[in-house]
Amino acid sequence: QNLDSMLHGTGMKTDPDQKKQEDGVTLAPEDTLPFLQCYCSGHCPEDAVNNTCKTNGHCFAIIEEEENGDIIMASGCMKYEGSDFQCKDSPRAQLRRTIECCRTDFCNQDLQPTLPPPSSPDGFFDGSI
Amino acid sequence: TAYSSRHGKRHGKKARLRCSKKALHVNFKELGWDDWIIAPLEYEAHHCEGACDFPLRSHLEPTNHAIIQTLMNSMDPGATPPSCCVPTKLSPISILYTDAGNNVVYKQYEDMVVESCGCR
Amino acid sequence: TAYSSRHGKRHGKKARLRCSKKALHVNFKELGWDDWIIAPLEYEAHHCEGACDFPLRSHLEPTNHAIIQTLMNSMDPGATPPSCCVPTKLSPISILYTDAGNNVVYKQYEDMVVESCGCR
Repeated sequence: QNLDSMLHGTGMKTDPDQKKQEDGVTLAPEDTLPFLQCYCSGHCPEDAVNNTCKTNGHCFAIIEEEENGDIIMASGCMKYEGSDFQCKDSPRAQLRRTIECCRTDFCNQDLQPTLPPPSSPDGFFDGSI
Repeated sequence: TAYSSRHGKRHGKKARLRCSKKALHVNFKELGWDDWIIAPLEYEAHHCEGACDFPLRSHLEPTNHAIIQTLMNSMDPGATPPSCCVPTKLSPISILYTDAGNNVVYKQYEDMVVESCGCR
Repeated sequence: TAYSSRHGKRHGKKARLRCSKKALHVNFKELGWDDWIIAPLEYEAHHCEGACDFPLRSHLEPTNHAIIQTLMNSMDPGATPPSCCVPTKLSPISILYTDAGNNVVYKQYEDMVVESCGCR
Protein backbone atom coordinates (compact mmCIF):
# COMPACT_ATOMS: atom_id res chain seq x y z
CA GLN A 1 0.00 0.00 0.00
CA ASN A 2 1.35 3.40 -0.89
CA LEU A 3 0.56 6.58 1.04
CA ASP A 4 0.77 8.36 -2.34
CA SER A 5 -2.16 6.46 -3.79
CA MET A 6 -4.25 7.24 -0.75
CA LEU A 7 -3.13 10.77 0.01
CA HIS A 8 -3.38 13.83 -2.14
CA GLY A 9 0.05 15.22 -3.08
CA THR A 10 -1.06 18.67 -4.06
CA GLY A 11 -2.99 21.16 -1.99
CA MET A 12 -6.13 20.90 -4.12
CA LYS A 13 -8.46 20.98 -1.15
CA THR A 14 -8.23 23.86 1.23
CA ASP A 15 -10.74 24.49 3.95
CA PRO A 16 -13.54 26.19 2.01
CA ASP A 17 -14.03 28.67 4.80
CA GLN A 18 -10.35 29.54 4.93
CA LYS A 19 -10.25 29.94 1.12
CA LYS A 20 -13.27 32.15 1.31
CA GLN A 21 -11.60 34.36 3.88
CA GLU A 22 -8.24 34.49 2.12
CA ASP A 23 -9.83 35.50 -1.18
CA GLY A 24 -11.83 38.16 0.67
CA VAL A 25 -14.50 37.64 -1.96
CA THR A 26 -17.26 37.20 0.62
CA LEU A 27 -15.57 39.21 3.34
CA ALA A 28 -18.63 40.45 5.22
CA PRO A 29 -18.50 43.95 6.71
CA GLU A 30 -18.69 42.44 10.19
CA ASP A 31 -15.29 40.86 9.59
CA THR A 32 -13.73 44.33 9.62
CA LEU A 33 -15.26 45.29 12.98
CA PRO A 34 -12.73 46.20 15.66
CA PHE A 35 -11.89 43.26 17.93
CA LEU A 36 -13.70 43.13 21.23
CA GLN A 37 -12.09 41.76 24.39
CA CYS A 38 -14.23 39.65 26.72
CA TYR A 39 -13.85 37.85 30.02
CA CYS A 40 -13.88 34.07 29.51
CA SER A 41 -14.41 31.15 31.89
CA GLY A 42 -15.52 27.57 31.52
CA HIS A 43 -14.20 27.05 28.01
CA CYS A 44 -11.59 29.55 26.88
CA PRO A 45 -9.51 29.35 23.72
CA GLU A 46 -6.24 27.44 24.26
CA ASP A 47 -4.20 30.62 23.76
CA ALA A 48 -6.31 32.72 26.17
CA VAL A 49 -4.30 34.78 28.67
CA ASN A 50 -5.74 36.04 31.99
CA ASN A 51 -9.20 34.68 31.16
CA THR A 52 -9.43 36.99 28.17
CA CYS A 53 -10.65 36.16 24.66
CA LYS A 54 -11.15 38.29 21.53
CA THR A 55 -13.92 38.35 18.97
CA ASN A 56 -15.49 40.37 16.17
CA GLY A 57 -18.90 39.64 17.66
CA HIS A 58 -20.19 39.68 21.24
CA CYS A 59 -19.18 38.89 24.78
CA PHE A 60 -21.62 36.62 26.57
CA ALA A 61 -22.44 35.17 29.99
CA ILE A 62 -24.60 32.10 30.46
CA ILE A 63 -26.16 30.26 33.36
CA GLU A 64 -27.40 26.76 32.63
CA GLU A 65 -28.70 23.66 34.34
CA GLU A 66 -27.07 20.34 33.51
CA GLU A 67 -28.76 16.93 33.23
CA ASN A 68 -27.65 16.12 36.80
CA GLY A 69 -29.15 19.35 38.12
CA ASP A 70 -25.82 21.18 38.57
CA ILE A 71 -26.00 24.87 37.71
CA ILE A 72 -23.06 26.07 35.61
CA MET A 73 -22.05 29.64 34.88
CA ALA A 74 -19.65 30.44 32.07
CA SER A 75 -18.68 33.36 29.89
CA GLY A 76 -16.69 34.05 26.78
CA CYS A 77 -16.57 35.27 23.18
CA MET A 78 -19.11 34.69 20.43
CA LYS A 79 -18.47 35.21 16.71
CA TYR A 80 -20.47 37.97 14.97
CA GLU A 81 -21.82 35.50 12.40
CA GLY A 82 -24.62 33.55 14.04
CA SER A 83 -24.83 35.79 17.11
CA ASP A 84 -28.40 36.72 16.05
CA PHE A 85 -29.29 33.09 16.72
CA GLN A 86 -27.07 32.38 19.73
CA CYS A 87 -27.88 35.56 21.65
CA LYS A 88 -31.61 35.04 21.10
CA ASP A 89 -31.23 31.33 21.95
CA SER A 90 -34.42 29.27 22.00
CA PRO A 91 -36.88 29.20 24.90
CA ARG A 92 -37.60 25.59 23.90
CA ALA A 93 -34.21 24.17 24.95
CA GLN A 94 -34.78 21.08 27.09
CA LEU A 95 -32.46 22.20 29.88
CA ARG A 96 -33.00 25.55 31.58
CA ARG A 97 -30.51 28.25 30.60
CA THR A 98 -30.22 31.99 30.07
CA ILE A 99 -27.65 33.70 27.89
CA GLU A 100 -26.94 37.43 27.77
CA CYS A 101 -24.75 39.20 25.17
CA CYS A 102 -23.10 42.62 25.07
CA ARG A 103 -20.63 44.48 22.91
CA THR A 104 -18.13 46.50 24.94
CA ASP A 105 -14.78 45.31 26.31
CA PHE A 106 -15.21 42.89 29.25
CA CYS A 107 -18.90 43.87 29.52
CA ASN A 108 -19.82 40.25 30.30
CA GLN A 109 -18.08 40.45 33.67
CA ASP A 110 -21.02 42.48 34.96
CA LEU A 111 -23.77 40.35 33.42
CA GLN A 112 -25.79 38.32 35.94
CA PRO A 113 -28.14 36.07 33.92
CA THR A 114 -30.69 34.20 35.99
CA LEU A 115 -32.28 30.84 35.26
CA PRO A 116 -35.90 30.80 34.04
CA PRO A 117 -38.31 29.19 36.51
CA PRO A 118 -38.68 25.39 36.16
CA SER A 119 -41.43 24.50 33.69
CA SER A 120 -44.26 22.43 35.21
CA PRO A 121 -44.77 18.91 33.74
CA ASP A 122 -47.24 20.16 31.12
CA GLY A 123 -44.65 22.44 29.69
CA PHE A 124 -45.84 25.79 31.03
CA PHE A 125 -43.62 27.84 33.31
CA ASP A 126 -44.55 27.34 36.86
CA GLY A 127 -44.52 30.92 38.22
CA SER A 128 -43.87 29.89 41.82
CA ILE A 129 -40.17 29.91 42.77
CA THR B 1 -28.37 22.25 43.48
CA ALA B 2 -24.63 22.61 43.41
CA TYR B 3 -23.59 26.03 42.08
CA SER B 4 -20.29 26.12 40.31
CA SER B 5 -18.19 29.21 40.53
CA ARG B 6 -18.35 31.82 37.84
CA HIS B 7 -15.29 30.14 36.35
CA GLY B 8 -17.37 27.20 35.18
CA LYS B 9 -15.38 24.69 37.26
CA ARG B 10 -17.16 21.84 38.96
CA HIS B 11 -15.67 21.16 42.40
CA GLY B 12 -14.26 17.63 42.49
CA LYS B 13 -16.12 16.66 39.29
CA LYS B 14 -14.44 16.10 35.91
CA ALA B 15 -15.24 19.08 33.65
CA ARG B 16 -16.94 17.99 30.42
CA LEU B 17 -14.44 17.72 27.56
CA ARG B 18 -15.20 20.60 25.20
CA CYS B 19 -14.10 20.65 21.56
CA SER B 20 -10.33 21.15 21.51
CA LYS B 21 -7.08 19.95 19.92
CA LYS B 22 -5.63 16.74 21.34
CA ALA B 23 -2.48 14.76 20.71
CA LEU B 24 -2.31 12.16 17.92
CA HIS B 25 1.18 10.78 17.45
CA VAL B 26 1.49 9.05 14.07
CA ASN B 27 4.22 6.40 13.71
CA PHE B 28 4.63 5.33 10.08
CA LYS B 29 6.64 2.29 11.25
CA GLU B 30 3.71 1.09 13.37
CA LEU B 31 1.47 1.68 10.35
CA GLY B 32 3.84 -0.65 8.50
CA TRP B 33 4.97 2.04 6.05
CA ASP B 34 8.67 2.02 6.83
CA ASP B 35 9.11 -0.08 3.71
CA TRP B 36 8.50 2.95 1.51
CA ILE B 37 8.66 6.04 3.81
CA ILE B 38 12.24 7.11 4.54
CA ALA B 39 11.58 10.19 6.71
CA PRO B 40 10.06 11.30 8.95
CA LEU B 41 9.08 7.92 10.45
CA GLU B 42 6.77 9.66 12.93
CA TYR B 43 5.12 13.04 13.43
CA GLU B 44 2.56 14.80 15.67
CA ALA B 45 -0.72 15.11 13.71
CA HIS B 46 -3.03 16.12 16.59
CA HIS B 47 -6.77 15.50 16.33
CA CYS B 48 -9.98 17.23 17.41
CA GLU B 49 -12.24 15.87 20.11
CA GLY B 50 -14.88 17.05 22.56
CA ALA B 51 -18.41 18.35 22.84
CA CYS B 52 -19.83 21.17 20.73
CA ASP B 53 -22.16 22.70 23.30
CA PHE B 54 -24.27 25.83 23.22
CA PRO B 55 -23.15 28.56 22.87
CA LEU B 56 -20.48 27.79 20.30
CA ARG B 57 -17.55 30.06 21.20
CA SER B 58 -15.93 32.25 18.56
CA HIS B 59 -12.61 30.33 18.61
CA LEU B 60 -14.56 27.25 17.38
CA GLU B 61 -15.47 29.26 14.26
CA PRO B 62 -18.97 27.77 13.97
CA THR B 63 -20.93 28.13 10.76
CA ASN B 64 -24.51 29.36 10.95
CA HIS B 65 -25.58 25.79 10.21
CA ALA B 66 -23.58 24.44 13.15
CA ILE B 67 -25.24 27.04 15.39
CA ILE B 68 -28.73 26.14 14.16
CA GLN B 69 -27.98 22.41 14.52
CA THR B 70 -26.69 22.97 18.07
CA LEU B 71 -29.92 24.81 18.97
CA MET B 72 -32.03 22.04 17.42
CA ASN B 73 -30.02 19.49 19.42
CA SER B 74 -30.70 21.49 22.61
CA MET B 75 -34.42 21.26 21.88
CA ASP B 76 -34.48 17.56 21.07
CA PRO B 77 -31.18 15.70 21.51
CA GLY B 78 -32.74 12.48 20.28
CA ALA B 79 -33.87 13.94 16.97
CA THR B 80 -30.84 15.99 15.98
CA PRO B 81 -27.19 15.15 16.68
CA PRO B 82 -24.90 17.93 17.93
CA SER B 83 -22.44 19.56 15.54
CA CYS B 84 -19.07 17.83 15.37
CA CYS B 85 -15.59 18.85 16.56
CA VAL B 86 -13.32 18.73 13.52
CA PRO B 87 -10.15 20.38 12.21
CA THR B 88 -10.80 23.88 10.85
CA LYS B 89 -7.17 24.71 10.02
CA LEU B 90 -4.51 22.23 8.87
CA SER B 91 -0.89 22.45 7.78
CA PRO B 92 1.30 20.28 5.52
CA ILE B 93 4.35 18.11 6.16
CA SER B 94 6.96 16.92 3.66
CA ILE B 95 7.80 13.24 3.31
CA LEU B 96 10.86 11.57 1.77
CA TYR B 97 9.89 8.22 0.29
CA THR B 98 10.69 5.66 -2.37
CA ASP B 99 8.12 5.57 -5.17
CA ALA B 100 6.97 2.60 -7.22
CA GLY B 101 9.88 3.15 -9.63
CA ASN B 102 12.31 3.01 -6.70
CA ASN B 103 13.07 6.71 -7.05
CA VAL B 104 13.57 8.75 -3.90
CA VAL B 105 10.96 11.49 -3.83
CA TYR B 106 10.48 14.43 -1.45
CA LYS B 107 6.89 15.63 -1.55
CA GLN B 108 4.72 18.04 0.49
CA TYR B 109 1.47 16.46 1.69
CA GLU B 110 -1.24 19.02 2.41
CA ASP B 111 -3.53 19.00 5.48
CA MET B 112 -1.50 16.56 7.58
CA VAL B 113 -1.34 18.45 10.91
CA VAL B 114 -4.25 19.98 12.83
CA GLU B 115 -3.68 23.64 13.67
CA SER B 116 -7.12 24.41 15.11
CA CYS B 117 -10.42 22.71 15.80
CA GLY B 118 -13.99 23.92 15.51
CA CYS B 119 -17.64 22.87 15.41
CA ARG B 120 -19.24 22.14 12.04
CA THR C 1 -17.51 -15.85 8.62
CA ALA C 2 -20.58 -14.43 6.91
CA TYR C 3 -19.51 -13.02 3.53
CA SER C 4 -21.55 -10.13 2.23
CA SER C 5 -22.19 -9.97 -1.47
CA ARG C 6 -19.92 -7.77 -3.57
CA HIS C 7 -22.61 -5.07 -3.53
CA GLY C 8 -21.99 -4.56 0.16
CA LYS C 9 -25.48 -5.64 1.21
CA ARG C 10 -25.77 -7.67 4.38
CA HIS C 11 -28.56 -10.19 4.07
CA GLY C 12 -31.14 -9.50 6.76
CA LYS C 13 -28.85 -7.15 8.70
CA LYS C 14 -29.30 -3.36 8.77
CA ALA C 15 -26.57 -1.75 6.58
CA ARG C 16 -24.30 0.51 8.66
CA LEU C 17 -25.22 4.16 8.16
CA ARG C 18 -22.36 5.69 6.17
CA CYS C 19 -21.64 9.43 6.19
CA SER C 20 -24.36 11.11 4.14
CA LYS C 21 -26.76 14.05 4.02
CA LYS C 22 -29.94 13.66 6.07
CA ALA C 23 -33.05 15.76 6.58
CA LEU C 24 -33.14 18.52 9.22
CA HIS C 25 -36.30 20.58 9.02
CA VAL C 26 -35.85 23.85 10.91
CA ASN C 27 -39.03 25.54 12.12
CA PHE C 28 -38.30 29.02 13.46
CA LYS C 29 -41.74 29.09 15.15
CA GLU C 30 -40.87 25.95 17.11
CA LEU C 31 -37.55 27.55 18.05
CA GLY C 32 -39.64 30.45 19.43
CA TRP C 33 -38.31 32.95 16.90
CA ASP C 34 -41.55 33.97 15.23
CA ASP C 35 -41.40 37.10 17.38
CA TRP C 36 -38.51 38.46 15.27
CA ILE C 37 -38.36 36.36 12.09
CA ILE C 38 -41.00 37.30 9.49
CA ALA C 39 -40.08 34.90 6.68
CA PRO C 40 -39.37 32.14 5.99
CA LEU C 41 -40.73 30.56 9.19
CA GLU C 42 -39.23 27.20 8.25
CA TYR C 43 -36.65 25.78 5.88
CA GLU C 44 -34.83 22.51 5.10
CA ALA C 45 -31.28 22.77 6.50
CA HIS C 46 -30.24 19.09 6.19
CA HIS C 47 -27.45 17.71 8.37
CA CYS C 48 -24.62 15.21 8.05
CA GLU C 49 -24.60 11.91 9.86
CA GLY C 50 -23.02 8.46 9.60
CA ALA C 51 -19.78 6.56 9.90
CA CYS C 52 -16.51 7.59 8.28
CA ASP C 53 -15.11 4.14 7.58
CA PHE C 54 -11.99 3.01 5.73
CA PRO C 55 -11.55 3.57 2.87
CA LEU C 56 -12.92 7.13 2.76
CA ARG C 57 -14.67 7.44 -0.62
CA SER C 58 -13.79 10.33 -2.89
CA HIS C 59 -17.24 11.93 -2.69
CA LEU C 60 -16.55 12.45 1.04
CA GLU C 61 -13.60 14.68 0.09
CA PRO C 62 -11.38 13.51 2.94
CA THR C 63 -8.32 15.53 3.92
CA ASN C 64 -5.00 13.69 4.30
CA HIS C 65 -5.43 14.12 8.06
CA ALA C 66 -8.84 12.44 7.96
CA ILE C 67 -7.33 9.53 6.00
CA ILE C 68 -4.47 9.15 8.51
CA GLN C 69 -6.87 9.44 11.48
CA THR C 70 -9.16 6.81 9.93
CA LEU C 71 -6.20 4.43 9.54
CA MET C 72 -5.10 5.07 13.15
CA ASN C 73 -8.68 4.39 14.29
CA SER C 74 -8.67 1.10 12.39
CA MET C 75 -5.47 0.13 14.22
CA ASP C 76 -6.70 1.08 17.68
CA PRO C 77 -10.30 2.33 17.88
CA GLY C 78 -9.97 2.96 21.61
CA ALA C 79 -7.01 5.29 21.23
CA THR C 80 -8.11 7.35 18.25
CA PRO C 81 -11.65 8.39 17.36
CA PRO C 82 -12.76 8.11 13.71
CA SER C 83 -12.95 11.20 11.52
CA CYS C 84 -16.32 12.96 11.66
CA CYS C 85 -19.10 13.36 9.10
CA VAL C 86 -19.66 17.10 8.66
CA PRO C 87 -20.87 19.55 6.03
CA THR C 88 -18.23 20.24 3.37
CA LYS C 89 -20.37 22.50 1.18
CA LEU C 90 -23.07 24.90 2.43
CA SER C 91 -25.34 27.49 0.87
CA PRO C 92 -27.05 30.64 2.20
CA ILE C 93 -30.67 31.59 2.74
CA SER C 94 -32.14 35.07 3.09
CA ILE C 95 -34.30 35.99 6.07
CA LEU C 96 -36.77 38.86 6.52
CA TYR C 97 -36.82 39.92 10.16
CA THR C 98 -37.43 42.80 12.54
CA ASP C 99 -34.24 44.10 14.18
CA ALA C 100 -33.75 45.61 17.65
CA GLY C 101 -34.69 49.04 16.26
CA ASN C 102 -37.96 47.60 14.90
CA ASN C 103 -36.74 47.98 11.32
CA VAL C 104 -37.64 45.32 8.79
CA VAL C 105 -34.40 43.87 7.43
CA TYR C 106 -33.76 41.40 4.61
CA LYS C 107 -30.38 39.73 5.15
CA GLN C 108 -28.52 36.83 3.55
CA TYR C 109 -27.22 34.38 6.16
CA GLU C 110 -24.25 32.39 4.90
CA ASP C 111 -23.80 28.60 5.37
CA MET C 112 -27.37 27.78 6.42
CA VAL C 113 -28.10 24.77 4.17
CA VAL C 114 -25.95 21.65 3.76
CA GLU C 115 -25.15 20.89 0.13
CA SER C 116 -22.72 18.03 0.72
CA CYS C 117 -21.15 16.05 3.55
CA GLY C 118 -17.68 14.63 4.03
CA CYS C 119 -15.22 13.17 6.55
CA ARG C 120 -12.85 15.53 8.35
